[in-house]
Amino acid sequence: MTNILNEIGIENYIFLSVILFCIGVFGVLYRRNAIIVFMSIEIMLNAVNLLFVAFSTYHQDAQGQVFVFFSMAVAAAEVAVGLAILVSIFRNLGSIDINNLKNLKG
Amino acid sequence: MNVSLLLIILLVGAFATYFAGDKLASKVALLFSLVALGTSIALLNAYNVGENISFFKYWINNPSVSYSFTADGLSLIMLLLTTTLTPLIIYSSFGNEYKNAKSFYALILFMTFAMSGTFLASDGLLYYIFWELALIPIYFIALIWGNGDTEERKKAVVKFFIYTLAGSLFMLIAFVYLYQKAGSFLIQDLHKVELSRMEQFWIFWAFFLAYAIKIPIIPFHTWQAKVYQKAPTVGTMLLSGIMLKMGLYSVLRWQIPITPIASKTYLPILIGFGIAGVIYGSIVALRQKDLKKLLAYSSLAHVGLIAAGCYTLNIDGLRGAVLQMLAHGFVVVGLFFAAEIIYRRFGTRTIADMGGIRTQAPKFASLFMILVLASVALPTTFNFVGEFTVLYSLYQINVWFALLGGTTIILGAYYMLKMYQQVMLGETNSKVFADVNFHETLVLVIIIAVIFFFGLYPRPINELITPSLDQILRTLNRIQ
Amino acid sequence: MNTLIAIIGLGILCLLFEIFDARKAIIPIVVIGLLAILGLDISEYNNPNTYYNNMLIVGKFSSGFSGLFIILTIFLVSLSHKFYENHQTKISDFIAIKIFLLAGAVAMVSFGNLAMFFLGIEVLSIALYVLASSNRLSIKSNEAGLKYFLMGSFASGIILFGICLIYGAMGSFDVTEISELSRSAELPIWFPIGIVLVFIGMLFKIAAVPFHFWAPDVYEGSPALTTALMSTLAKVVAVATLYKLVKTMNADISPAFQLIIVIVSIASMTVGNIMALRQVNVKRMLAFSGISHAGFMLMTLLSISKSSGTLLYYTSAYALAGIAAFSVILYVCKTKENEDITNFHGLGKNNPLMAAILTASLLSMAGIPVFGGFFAKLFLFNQAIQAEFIALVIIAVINSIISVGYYFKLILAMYTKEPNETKIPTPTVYYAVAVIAIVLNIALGLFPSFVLDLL
Amino acid sequence: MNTNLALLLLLAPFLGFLFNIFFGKKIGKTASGVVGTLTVVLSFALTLCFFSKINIDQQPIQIQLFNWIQISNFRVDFGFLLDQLSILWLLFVTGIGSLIHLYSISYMHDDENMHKFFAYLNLFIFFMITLVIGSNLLVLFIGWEGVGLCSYLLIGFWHKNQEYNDAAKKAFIMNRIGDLGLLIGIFIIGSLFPTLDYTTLKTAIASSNNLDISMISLAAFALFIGACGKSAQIPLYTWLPDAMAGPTPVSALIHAATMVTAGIFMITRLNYVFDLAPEVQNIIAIIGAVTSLVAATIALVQTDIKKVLAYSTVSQLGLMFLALGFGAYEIAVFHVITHAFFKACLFLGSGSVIHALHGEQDMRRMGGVKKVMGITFITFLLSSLAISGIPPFSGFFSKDEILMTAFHNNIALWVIASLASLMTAFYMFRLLYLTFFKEFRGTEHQKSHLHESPALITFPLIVLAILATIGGAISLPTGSWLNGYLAPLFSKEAHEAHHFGTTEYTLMAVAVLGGIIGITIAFVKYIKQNQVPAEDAEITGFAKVLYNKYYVDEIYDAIFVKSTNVLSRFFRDYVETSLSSLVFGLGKVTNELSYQGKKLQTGSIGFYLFVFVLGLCSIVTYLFLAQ
Repeated sequence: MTNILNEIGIENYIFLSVILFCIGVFGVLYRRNAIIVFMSIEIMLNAVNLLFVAFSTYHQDAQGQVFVFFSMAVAAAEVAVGLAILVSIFRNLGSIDINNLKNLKG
Repeated sequence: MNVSLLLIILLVGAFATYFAGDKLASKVALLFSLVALGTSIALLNAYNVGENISFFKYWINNPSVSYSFTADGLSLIMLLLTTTLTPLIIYSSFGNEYKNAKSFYALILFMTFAMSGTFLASDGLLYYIFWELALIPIYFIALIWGNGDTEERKKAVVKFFIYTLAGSLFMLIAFVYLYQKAGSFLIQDLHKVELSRMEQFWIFWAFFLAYAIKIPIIPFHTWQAKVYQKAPTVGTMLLSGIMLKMGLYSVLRWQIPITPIASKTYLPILIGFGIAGVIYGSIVALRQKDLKKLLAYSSLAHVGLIAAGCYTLNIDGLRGAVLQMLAHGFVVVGLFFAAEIIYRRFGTRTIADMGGIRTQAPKFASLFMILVLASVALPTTFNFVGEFTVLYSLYQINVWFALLGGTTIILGAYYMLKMYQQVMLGETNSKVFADVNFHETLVLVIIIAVIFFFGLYPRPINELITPSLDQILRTLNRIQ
Repeated sequence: MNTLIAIIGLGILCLLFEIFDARKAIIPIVVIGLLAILGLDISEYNNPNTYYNNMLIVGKFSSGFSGLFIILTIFLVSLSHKFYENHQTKISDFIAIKIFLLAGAVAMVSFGNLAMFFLGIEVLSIALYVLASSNRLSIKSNEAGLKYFLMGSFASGIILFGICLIYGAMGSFDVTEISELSRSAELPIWFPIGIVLVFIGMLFKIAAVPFHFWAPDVYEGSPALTTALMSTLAKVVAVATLYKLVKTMNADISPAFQLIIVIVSIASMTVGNIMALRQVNVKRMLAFSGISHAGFMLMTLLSISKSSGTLLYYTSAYALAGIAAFSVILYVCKTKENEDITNFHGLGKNNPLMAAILTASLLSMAGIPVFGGFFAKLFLFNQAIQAEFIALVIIAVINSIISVGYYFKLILAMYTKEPNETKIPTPTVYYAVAVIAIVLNIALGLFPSFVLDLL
Repeated sequence: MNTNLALLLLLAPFLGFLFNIFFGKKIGKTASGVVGTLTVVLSFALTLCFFSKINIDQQPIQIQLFNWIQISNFRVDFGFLLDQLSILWLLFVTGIGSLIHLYSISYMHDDENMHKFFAYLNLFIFFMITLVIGSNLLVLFIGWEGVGLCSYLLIGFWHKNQEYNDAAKKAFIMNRIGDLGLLIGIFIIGSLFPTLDYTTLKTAIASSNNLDISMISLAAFALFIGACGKSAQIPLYTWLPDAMAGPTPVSALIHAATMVTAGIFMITRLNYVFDLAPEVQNIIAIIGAVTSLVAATIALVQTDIKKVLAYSTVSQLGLMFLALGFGAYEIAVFHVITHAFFKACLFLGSGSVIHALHGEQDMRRMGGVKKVMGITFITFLLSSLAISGIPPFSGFFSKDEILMTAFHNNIALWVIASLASLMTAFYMFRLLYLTFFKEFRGTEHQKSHLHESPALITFPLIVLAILATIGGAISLPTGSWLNGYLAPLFSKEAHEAHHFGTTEYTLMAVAVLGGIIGITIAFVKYIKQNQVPAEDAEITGFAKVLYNKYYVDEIYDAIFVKSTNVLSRFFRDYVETSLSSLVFGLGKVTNELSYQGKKLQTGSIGFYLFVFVLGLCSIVTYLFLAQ
């Protein structure tokens, strides 16, 4: 495949994923529901994955795509743990609004 | 035989005391301190016959630090002061009951160990380490066995610790900086290193902060009175008798020779500080309600004069300062012990609650009187020798310094006699005051004997210290 | 390499023990195993090597730090026996997690490839999330877990993004290649950004200001043992990794970058110390003190070429003191519901030895002579002055004066207050760990060269 | 040989002191008194040996014991110098000393601490001897401070009474002010010609040709201040009258005969220094004259018998300083000796009266005791005549010499001095009349117990009275033994100058006339018109001012003592506290910061992440701007 990057240009991929990443960041910053915050983090990670793939084609080099698998696996593990924590919180508090989690401060 | 032996003895002594248990602790401590005294006399002897008693061993290669202890006349005399006072101080505490005595006496010995190390170390970092180590035991002694309301005591002691630590940390920076310049912490290399005026000034003030707080020179003295008051008398004796000499010793050993230009430039200011201390301390002492606080301020005044002597940078000043250090060490210990004796009987340190003791305890009255006279530097007492020499050196700088510094003999007489009058004289006190017992008499008599002997015959000390002081002055004047 | 494999093997072994229902044996076996692994690590110290085309670079640096990690883990594992008394069923899991965490740590300091680095971080972090919230029924622990998890994964996202940009600029994950390239060619703008992002992510892991907010809350909320682990092992690992990262990928640090390091380190010291002054919860106080220490450790980055020995020395002194302190805290607060200073009242009377040990470790953290902490600070200052950062050193000194304030608050509480209940029996293991740790710390002080010249 | 004798001479009183301190209580009052006395007598005997020796061969005896203090450019030895001057001084110090010891045995017999009293007296003699025979200024300084200490101990001997203690303290501190001056003088001399030794100093001055006169004058002045302190001259005289709080023998020995003359001794010792500083000598002369007048005026109206004597002492010392000011050292010495005789006698006499009246000291409560106390009265009369300068009593010769010198140098000062001596005659006889003549004005109880004092008291009186009468013989205007004896000490030729012409005789006549006038006025006032001084309340006008000693004490108190105490209180309450709060302040500030900082730690994840991102962005942007 004569790569499409030549037409579109790597920069646009970068911009796209940066935008996605920022969306994720803002999601984390502004949403109060823990699940949605998770999802926002996922968006961040996936934005990065996208960029990885882009770069790997840009460099004609497979490492990037391999790395994506690593990161996806890791993300999955993280989410698993995170959800576990969330469940136990829900058991204790009956809600998953992170605004309720302000007992530790000062 | 070399000086490290003494340190080892003291350290071992500290542990032995701790494991001896509360019953035996005091005796063991006394034993070890006496052994230490013997050792230091033996060391003096070895030094006089020209044996090499210094000790050197590499420790850390980078930055290069070494266990380097050298003893010249100056260190030895300070060492003797320390090891002579320690047994006296320990023995003087026999009258009191301390809870958890084993730690108490162990700490005392440990502090002696640290202070001796400070006097002996000839490697900058080693010296600094001992300097800091000496702080910890006195902190705990004052904190745990001190007297008065706990909260107040805590405040005073913590302030003391942080304040002194703050000072000495700047000294540490100075040392590290010097290390960069000299590539070694050894004092002889530090003496060689050539510093620009600017560097000298910075280093000088860094040192000065540490020493001015420790000595203390006004206006850095605010920790002193309260700590002296709150600490147990043993702690106060250690502080005033030995520890503040560490600062003065360090001025002679480290500060002046390393930063000659700076010390020469600031000479008048520093002497001014010292003399201001003399006058200020004496005047404040006039109106103290607490006996120990009064003595604290008197000692502030005296060390002010000593500091002034150190900074005159002439042989008389240095010699007088050292003599005065020793004299003050003994006298102040004696005076604080007298205060303690009264406390044991009356359970108070408030001057107003005393008076009329002389009729009940003539022996004590006489001993106390002699101490008072010594501290106002009556001729034939050791203090006179020191004070005369220092004042003479001040006169060589400027007659006004001598005049202002000389006010100490007027003001000193004023507050000391006033104190004696209020504490001892007057109508017989309603409370019973048993005269001094054997232990107490022995301690005081020993101190008084020392004071008079060297007051009449200071020559051996002169001969011991003069060469090393000359050496210091030579290093000082290496750059003209 | 073998170290890493062995560790993982040990971890799996732990899980197997669960199956064969031999929980009693776990801890001794693990400790012995770790000791063996320590020996293995030492053997690796002298024959540096690289594995799996530069995935792992085993050398003095990595094996030196791995040794420290292993020692710390030994302590922590031996403490866990008593700690998890009341839920024995979980014990093998907890131990196993710790072992895997150690594996992650070792991977982090011996990475030769950003992939390895990333995996290492994640293994470590995920293990920590689990441990932080391991006390399921306590809402505090849950909150700590969630906070740590959210912010941690956020930081991982940042790191990942950074790695990605670096990759984009260099077309490779291999650190050696990257550093060569970074010197030679003129670089696309996103390479420095990538570096900075990774750097910031690591700053979060070592809890440096302004990325430190999680630390106090998480430390306070997590079970005490986990806090011990975080404040000793985790912090040390993160610092070491950051150091290696900067050293390998960014050897010639630009002045601007230096300035950032200086500012962050000053900010961390100052904020950490000042905030610690008014804390009543000991774990929280130590969290802040940890922040300030992170600031100190950052100073090593300023003379990066020759300060690895200093860093190892500082970290080991700090971590050993921390272990000693925490073993006392664990003992004192075993029966209490919180770790407030009031629980320490009169410890000096109840249990002089423990009080003395805690005092010693605090003095070491405050940097009082003969304890390791003093020499650590000394060497740090020495190098900083060598690199002519005198102002920074002066601020550092002022900070260590402030730090004395809160360290001594605890000491005062132990010695001047009256005990508020009768003394509780001490499990010997706490004694053992505390004593050994503090003795090591003092030994460190007496023979600094031993550790200092390792790297 | 000489060394051992000299040491024995010096140490005998010291041993007496030690013995009395340690065993005095055990061996009982009389015994301790005897021991104390014997030691002094021993010293006196030894002094006599030395005196005879030095009369034969004019050789002064130098004794070096050991090196004491080491100073960079000179060293101070512990040494003694027994020359004409010191031996002369020793003679009357130990002589009168032993008499007064003897007297005290009986006088102090009712005091439970008698052994202490003798210990202190011995110690005083010891220090006085040190002061006198020291071979250099620093050994002199030992004695100088030592006698000060003893006077402190003895003034405050009845230490239960805080007023006495105050008096003692005052004496010590005022002396210390002088001592500082002396010390400064020592410094200057020590640094100018690096030595403090009298003989070497003398040669050094004689030999060196370029002397820094200004510095020497400064030194002389400083030394003079020292002398002022010890010898109670303006402005440092106020301690002496208060010193009368001590037992009467003490007043006789220390505050009349011996210690207060130390200043004159020192100046005479260093005459070669003072000769170089004429302007300082003028100051000395003026101060001396003024002191003598002021003290005399105060003495006019005092009613406490010992106070009168105290002020007369101050006034007489003033006359001596007047002589010193004119460089007539031997005349000053002469007056010192005669004064020692009659003043000691007067004090002891008053003591014997007080003793008889059980401690009554107010002349208004006395009178008419001459009937019962014959011996006391006779001796008292003789000494009074002596002090009033009536020929042929000793006082006449010495005082007349002084007046003559004054006349030859400075008429104004001569007038002042003559006035002073006229007043002296008046108040002495006022004292005499009020005490011994007319009817007894005290209580009946006292009257019933009136008695002549025992022999132990009267014997010294008699001896001293005789000396006071004939003492003038040692330096008659026609051919003075004293001047010849002292000649070796003085560089320039002694004042034999004024050969006797009409002026001299008129002067003598005037002086005698003045004395007689004074006596007559007193006679008219207190015998003829039978007046008795008014009670304190009724005293008015200038008399009140005089009675209150020109309010000098009050003024000093206001200026120096009060201000120091105010300053001290200010320092203690404000400076100290503010300084320490300054240090604490730093801690407080950081604490406050921490308190505020805690608010930042809100616990909200959102906020944390927000700061995180903020930091991230700022760092990135900064790096961009930097590049």
